[in-house]
Amino acid sequence: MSTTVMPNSWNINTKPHKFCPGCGHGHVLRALGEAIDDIDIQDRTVFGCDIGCSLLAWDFFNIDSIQTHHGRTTPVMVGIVRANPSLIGIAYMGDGGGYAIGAQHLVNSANRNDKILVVLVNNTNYGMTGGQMAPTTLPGQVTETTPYGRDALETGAPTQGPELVAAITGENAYVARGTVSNLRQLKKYFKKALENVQEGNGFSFVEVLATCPTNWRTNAKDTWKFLEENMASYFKVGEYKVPPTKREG
Amino acid sequence: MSTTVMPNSWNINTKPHKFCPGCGHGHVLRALGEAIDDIDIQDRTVFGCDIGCSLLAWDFFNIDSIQTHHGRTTPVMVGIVRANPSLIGIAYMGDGGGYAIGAQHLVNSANRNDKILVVLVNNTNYGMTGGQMAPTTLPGQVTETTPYGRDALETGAPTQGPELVAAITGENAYVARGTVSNLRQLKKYFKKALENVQEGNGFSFVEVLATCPTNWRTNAKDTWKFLEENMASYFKVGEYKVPPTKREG
Amino acid sequence: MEKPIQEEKRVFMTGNEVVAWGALAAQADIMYGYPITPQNEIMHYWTRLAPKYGKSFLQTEDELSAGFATIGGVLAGKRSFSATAGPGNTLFQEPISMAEMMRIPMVVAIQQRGGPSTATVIYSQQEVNMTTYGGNGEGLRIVYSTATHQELFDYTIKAFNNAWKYRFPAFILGDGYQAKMREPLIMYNPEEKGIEMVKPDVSLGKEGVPGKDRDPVYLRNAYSMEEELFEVLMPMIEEYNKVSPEIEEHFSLGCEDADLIIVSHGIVSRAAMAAEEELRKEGIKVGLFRPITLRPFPEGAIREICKSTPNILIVESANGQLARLVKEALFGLPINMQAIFKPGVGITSEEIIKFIKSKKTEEIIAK
Amino acid sequence: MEKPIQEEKRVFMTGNEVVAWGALAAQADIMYGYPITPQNEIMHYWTRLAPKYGKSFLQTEDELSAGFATIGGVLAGKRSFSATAGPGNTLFQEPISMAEMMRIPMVVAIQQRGGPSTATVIYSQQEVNMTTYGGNGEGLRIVYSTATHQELFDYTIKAFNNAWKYRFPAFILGDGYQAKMREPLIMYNPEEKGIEMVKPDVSLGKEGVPGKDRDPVYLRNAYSMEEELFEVLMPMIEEYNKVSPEIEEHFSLGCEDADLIIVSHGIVSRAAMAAEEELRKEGIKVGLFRPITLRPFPEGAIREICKSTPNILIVESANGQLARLVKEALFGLPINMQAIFKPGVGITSEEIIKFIKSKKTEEIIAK
Amino acid sequence: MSLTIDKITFKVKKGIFNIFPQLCKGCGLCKEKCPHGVLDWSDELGLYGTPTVEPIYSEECTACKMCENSCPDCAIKIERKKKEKKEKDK
Amino acid sequence: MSLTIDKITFKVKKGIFNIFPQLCKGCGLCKEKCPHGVLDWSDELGLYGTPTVEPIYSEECTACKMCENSCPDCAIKIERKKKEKKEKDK
Amino acid sequence: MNKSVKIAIAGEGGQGVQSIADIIAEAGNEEGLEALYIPNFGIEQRGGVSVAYVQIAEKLIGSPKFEKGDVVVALSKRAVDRIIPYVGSNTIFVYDNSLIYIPEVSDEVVGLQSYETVAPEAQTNGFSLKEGEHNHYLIPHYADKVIGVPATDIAKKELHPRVFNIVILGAVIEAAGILSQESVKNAMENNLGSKFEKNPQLRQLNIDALQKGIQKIKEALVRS
Amino acid sequence: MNKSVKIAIAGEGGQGVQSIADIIAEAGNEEGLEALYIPNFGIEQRGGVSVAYVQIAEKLIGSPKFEKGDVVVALSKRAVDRIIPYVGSNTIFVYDNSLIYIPEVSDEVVGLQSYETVAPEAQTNGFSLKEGEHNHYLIPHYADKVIGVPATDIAKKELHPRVFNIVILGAVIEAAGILSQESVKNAMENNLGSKFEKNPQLRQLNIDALQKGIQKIKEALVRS
Ligand SMILES: Cc1ncc(C[n+]2csc(CCOP(=O)(O)OP(=O)(O)O)c2C)c(N)n1
Ligand SMILES: Cc1ncc(C[n+]2csc(CCOP(=O)(O)OP(=O)(O)O)c2C)c(N)n1
Ligand code: SF4
Ligand code: SF4
Ligand code: SF4
Ligand code: SF4
Ligand code: SF4
Ligand code: SF4
Ligand SMILES: [Mg+2]
Ligand SMILES: [Mg+2]
Repeated sequence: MSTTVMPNSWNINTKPHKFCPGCGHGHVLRALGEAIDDIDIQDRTVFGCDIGCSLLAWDFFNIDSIQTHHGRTTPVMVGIVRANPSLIGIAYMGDGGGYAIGAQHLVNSANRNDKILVVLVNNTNYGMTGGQMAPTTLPGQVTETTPYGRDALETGAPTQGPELVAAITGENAYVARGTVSNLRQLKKYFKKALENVQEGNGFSFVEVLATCPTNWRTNAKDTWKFLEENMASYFKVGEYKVPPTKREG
Repeated sequence: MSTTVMPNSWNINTKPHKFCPGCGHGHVLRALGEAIDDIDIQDRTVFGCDIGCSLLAWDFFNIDSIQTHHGRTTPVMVGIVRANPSLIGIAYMGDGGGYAIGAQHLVNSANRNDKILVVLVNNTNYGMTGGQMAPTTLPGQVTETTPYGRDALETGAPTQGPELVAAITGENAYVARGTVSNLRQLKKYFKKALENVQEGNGFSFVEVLATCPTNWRTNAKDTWKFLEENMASYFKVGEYKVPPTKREG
Repeated sequence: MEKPIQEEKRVFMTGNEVVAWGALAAQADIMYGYPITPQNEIMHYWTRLAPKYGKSFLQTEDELSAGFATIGGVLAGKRSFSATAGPGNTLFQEPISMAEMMRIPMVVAIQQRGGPSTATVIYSQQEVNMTTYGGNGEGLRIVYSTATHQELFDYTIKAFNNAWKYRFPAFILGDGYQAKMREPLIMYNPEEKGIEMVKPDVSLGKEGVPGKDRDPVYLRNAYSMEEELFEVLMPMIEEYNKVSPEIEEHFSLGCEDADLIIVSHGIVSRAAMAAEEELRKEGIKVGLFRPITLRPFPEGAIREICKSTPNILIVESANGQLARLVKEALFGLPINMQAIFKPGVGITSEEIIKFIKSKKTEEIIAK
Repeated sequence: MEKPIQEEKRVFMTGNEVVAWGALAAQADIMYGYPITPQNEIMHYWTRLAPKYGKSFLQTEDELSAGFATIGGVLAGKRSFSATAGPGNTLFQEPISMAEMMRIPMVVAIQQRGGPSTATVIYSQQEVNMTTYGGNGEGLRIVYSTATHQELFDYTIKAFNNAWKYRFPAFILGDGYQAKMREPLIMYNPEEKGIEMVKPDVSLGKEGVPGKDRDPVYLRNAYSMEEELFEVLMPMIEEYNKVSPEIEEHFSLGCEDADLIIVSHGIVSRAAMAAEEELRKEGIKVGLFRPITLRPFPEGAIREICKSTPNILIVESANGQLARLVKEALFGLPINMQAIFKPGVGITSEEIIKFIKSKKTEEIIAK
Repeated sequence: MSLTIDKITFKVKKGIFNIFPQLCKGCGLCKEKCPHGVLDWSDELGLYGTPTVEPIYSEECTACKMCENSCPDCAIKIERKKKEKKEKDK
Repeated sequence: MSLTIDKITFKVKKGIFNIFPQLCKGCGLCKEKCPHGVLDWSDELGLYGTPTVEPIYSEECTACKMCENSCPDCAIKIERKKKEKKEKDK
Repeated sequence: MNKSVKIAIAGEGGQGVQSIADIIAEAGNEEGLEALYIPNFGIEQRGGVSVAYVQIAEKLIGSPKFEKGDVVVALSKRAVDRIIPYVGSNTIFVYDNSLIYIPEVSDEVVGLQSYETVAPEAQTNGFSLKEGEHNHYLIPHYADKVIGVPATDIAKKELHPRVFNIVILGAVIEAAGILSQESVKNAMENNLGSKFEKNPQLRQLNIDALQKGIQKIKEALVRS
Repeated sequence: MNKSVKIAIAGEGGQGVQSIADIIAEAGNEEGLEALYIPNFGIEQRGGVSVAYVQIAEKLIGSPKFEKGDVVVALSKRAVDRIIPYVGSNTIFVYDNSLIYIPEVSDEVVGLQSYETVAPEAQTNGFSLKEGEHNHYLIPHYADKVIGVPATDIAKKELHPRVFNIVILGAVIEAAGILSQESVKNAMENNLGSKFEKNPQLRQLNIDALQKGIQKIKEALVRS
């Protein structure tokens, strides 16, 4: 058998996965899978994915998984870990699921300091439904519902998720923004976030800047460019809240 | 006719109002009414109240008013002003309506910079339903659903609303927290907020710390004490975001 | 500003595009929406067309917001609409229940997809229960189930007009097939066809200073006593019942001498119609009854027809949601009912023909 | 830890308190809830009792969250429940539609209040449509409509057991009157009464390393093709239909020789029962049929009874929501139906008696 | 608009203290807020049959309006003496 | 678990470049990310019948794994030469 | 004949209406009878007319609310307006003829009644009506018996204002005539026991109040 | 007899399947006939088999999907598996016998087809099956006629790979036999006109491709 670089926690029987060519979800799930491998929590973890392209990960991991409703993955995972606190719940969702339809869950779960990890894939659009505006769509960006470019005066500026979450969580929360263009860093964020949950310490939230060449209508070059220039200039990568136990140095 | 100190914009025919004795909603609506009087926008204003004790204000003002659903006043007012931008929409709600069930609306409306004023009455509980925990309930506070006192480890710390809103709104937003124990200041906040909407400038949000003697089970003395000591030590009064045009000095 | 549609013309487009044009033709002012397949393209077309004709659009954060914002638009006196499907329609029941109570003429296009839950993004007729009677109310709504793109256009216009005329929320109930397929239709400017457009009126933000020039408007949906509520509800229910006969619509074919009547709605009725024609050719006397309004249901019409032909075959892409409406309408009559229930999948005329032919005459026709 | 209920005892309490105790008796593990009148005190009592018996509680941010978190609790293998009413029930339809699709045995107590919209916080029977058939699905649910505090207790226990046994979401359908009134009942430990408690099983987070010791569990509610969905749905529907006769329950009184049968459910059936007794005293032969399960509806039983007595009087605090279920069940039979519909308000035995006496015999009894 | 709202008027040191019993719900917030302990319960009954307030130590009243501002029902109205207002308010 | 995934192996300057055509969706992200322009389209077809990549300027490859890390499908695997790894990596 | 009684009691929030009803129902339950008590509750928390319905019977009770009561009680002017629909020609109508009692804001005697109700209209009407109209109320003279019990006065003068509602309780018990004093006292003990323990004097005060109420009705029923 | 035809076309995402179907339907409409085109669409965006259904008739068309097609086309191996259920004994089955065509990732010719579909299972099966099984496909020989058109080869060698799908279009038109070349060309113009304007050469290329396709079927139908 030829071995690939797939993390152990990936289910090889369901690969190649169902995401589009060049889709950032693949990157995110790889970093997440490696983090799970590293801290060896495959047997304690429960993975929930949202409706949105994230649903394509419903059979992704060698981990008990559930695909929920659009925006509702957070409450499902909260329900699970409240009923069985020994489990580590990961809620995996898009920017639409997390910042639009599920914003009340994100805000209140963060506020309650629920012991789960929320991973939010920011691809500046509604991927699964064919590329409409998301709360994170950049000013001027053309989407199916902003055919003349997003007019920030009419529809606002892109939602700053980690900033928002960090503003309301307690000191035991872990909040970061990573990018698929730096997988090592992203993995490090995931590890810290998962450990924070594992230790029963606090709510953990990682937003990831990710590619969606299908709806961006970009070739490989422009895909990286949009991610690393356009998106990165709005969304600052880094750690927004690090619990005392996880601070370095 | 004997004249009272009621603002002109109050409808005297529906007074005395329907709030409990000592209820902070009365104070808030007084400051709001005075601000409306001062900038003379009674004919352009539309008032929406939530379900929660705020609904008792459905016939409060000499202003076209609608009582909506729990948590849904923001989208109703957004719908109105999007359809008729010459109107000034005020969405009046409780902490449950704004921070719990309607949090997605608050976050996204703030983010979109909708030209409305959201007034949120923080009384640290669900008043209308008989005093359950709200997102703003203080640690240790006894409510109907935290009969042994709110355990912040289990249910989180009180939501910091203006802080949250300020973290995501653009620079044209106005965000403040007032208190019914300083009505002059509160009125000033309301005026700035309403002017900010009137000028088509931006989203305006004012949280108000308010009394609920009925569910706090407090006499007059303890009512003030809870507001001015317990609440004030958690919730800092002040302006959180002032648009450039409204900055003083 | 140019009128969206100047003169009658034959076009060839998808159903979602038709709804967007239908709304333009109906002089809709503003759409509030949240993406969901298979209705997305209604928004996509609307966002492309809207700026050209001075119309507005707002993408909200969810369907609750879309529904309540649509209500807001109506209150401001504008023809306001939205579009949704499946789980989005489930969420819409909250704002719709408020519209029902407060007599708010919101218009919503629904493109049914598979259910329950997320199911499929494709097609079904499983949103009939919910669209007719969803929420904590009594189903005081107008629901048009369309079968062709022509009807999608016609009834989009009618939905606006009857919503504002009768002040009940109105729905265009399509499905994923209708949403995504292309077929020809004639578009027109309704006013040139002699269709009088019912004018919207302003509820909140009327002229004058309230309390000075006029009384303030106070709208509410909460009542303190049971009796108060009852006094608000009963006249509404009575009015609904009174105007129902004016609103009810149906289509029937070959029922006069039929031995068996196929009852189906929406796009499935096209397969039923094809089957009817095919079977007639073979000398099998089959009729078709198709309710166009699912709410109010054309009870009088179907009872009349089924009195002479008490054998019916219900065909629907759901597990008996149409059947429940039909049973209710035909209550008390001695009817022999057969059914093809295929929740979430399409139905072809071949299937219907096969079904009918497979049955013994006595099974189907128990006169 | 102490058992909540040691031995049978007579108590006198409000319905909301009864539900909390019933859940304890049923060995419920965790409640997720959002406040709404008139169910609040279920949460109030549960939060007071829970810590004493090692049970958990989470107050969520809304009913969507309460519903989905309840699903989460079930997936973790715990008996999980919630309680709601009115607009909260409307929102619950979203998670319930997922539970329906994924066979998740969530339990929800519903204390009906006035509708549509916010209406009143008091009382009604207007949540029947929604609780039986809400959401974008086919109504694969178990709905118990209780009439007494004893039943609130009994059927809370049964709801948990049958939810987990059959894996359909189950509802205790009460109302604001039942919620807030006090009356006596006997509480007991079901296991001492010989009621076997169905054990919950873990769906997610089972023993062992997935992919190594066992296959991972993958649960989903979205399908890519219509045919896939159909293949998932049909066996579910068939199973529901198959087990329905086991689940159906009803109560009837004096139907054998009745000229007229009053059909009502929930608390209204108490007034109906009193009316029945009163009228019998006067020699008027009236019977009572009361469905206890509204879903599945006791169709066989009511058809049997109405074959000999084809005159029925539906009485409900809604505008025909029970009537629709009854009409469906009695479809095809030549029945003469009268109705007292009082949406959102209580109905007394006096009213029923008055109604019956006010009618000419021919109107009511058209044998 | 042309409602008559009864008021009871008290002369106090620095002005006039008016109370509108039909508006007073007897919450006591004003009484607690008065910096000079001027107010106490009155025999006059308010809206709910509860006592209203009156300035029993009226000579202590500085017409500071704290009570007026702390009434959620606009049941109090303080009129400052015009003349004194022109004087230094100390 | 015991699936066979075909791989195509290329010797490159600092190691081995493996590509798994059944995993490659031809997105080109790797190709764009390679700091040394090592990769180009190959005649070998991937999962969707699209071309996969191969290291055409294999002598430029530093085995830096940028390509591996930028593949969302784990279709590339770089093996660094053991010996060279011990040497200074400059 | 079956023993059974229907009682409706209305008063201002804070007058202890729900408490009386609760005690009556519990006493019925104590005696092994079917007993059903339901409060009226609405949107508001405070400030409204509070109504309680109690039924006691030998068999399962029908609907929790009823059309006409056997005993109907009104404790304030507004309460009379509200409760009149429940008075029929067989009703014993009891009212406090020392109206209006002044309730305390914080009603410690019976705890907070968190589901009091009021129609917003009812509450505001008084004020927006013209002077005079406000104070009218009609005693329903078509009732079987109309009995005024000066409960407020009795309580104030002879006992303690707080036990005003227990005087009424006594009156209702006597008018209803199907409960033994013993079970009522037991129910009172259940209901107010913890308060009695804190303040033992209160127990006797309450028992006395009960007797006064019973006595008043006895006198009235004999007179009539 | 009524003129009417039912066509089903399946191929890989990016092969321009939807575009062909769309043009056929539009041509039908051009001729004043009833025409109905519906794509298959599902959860996913990319990577699946794309299916299109077209019907043309004189009267209102029944259901948008049908059981058996008059003309059924498959353009890839996976597409054959997917489309087989639509092949009946009266079907003309057309397939690309220069299979497999290599689609470009970014299909500029016909624009992005944002509602392509695939069953996740269908997509992953190939991979998780054992070696060999993956490549099997069955040509439905029970069809009325089975015609291989080497569209890919023709396009590649004689024209341009991009117009591969127009060769297929020509084949379908001819197999269906109810549309005039004229209306098909008009429909092509509507559909691709903006591209033709940018690159006028493309117009002739497409017309040639159409002819080639028509020709191939003509030959085959004569032969058989
Ligand atoms: C209640 C509800 N509303 C709408 C939808 C339709 N829907 C499916 S996915 C999606 C958006 C997905 O966008 P995002 O969450 O950003 O995820 P992405 O696909 O971009 O990864 C929407 C609106 C739905 N399934 N359910
Ligand atoms: C959808 C829905 N859920 C729940 C309720 C019940 N409810 C009414 S008011 C309220 C809470 C009110 O609290 P808050 O918003 O803080 O306002 P307050 O009464 O404290 O001023 C709730 C939960 C409702 N009416 N609708
Ligand atoms: S649409 Fe975008 S986010 Fe969704 S799978 Fe394709 S590339 Fe990824
Ligand atoms: S319950 Fe509290 S918030 Fe509500 S009216 Fe009374 S005092 Fe005010
Ligand atoms: S005006 Fe000031 S000093 Fe006078 S009574 Fe009021 S609060 Fe007290
Ligand atoms: S604050 Fe107002 S309502 Fe309260 S006691 Fe004082 S005057 Fe009366
Ligand atoms: S390992 Fe580095 S240098 Fe070699 S091909 Fe990959 S990216 Fe290029
Ligand atoms: S990044 Fe991966 S999938 Fe994309 S072309 Fe390179 S090897 Fe293939
Ligand atoms: Mg997204
Ligand atoms: Mg509150």
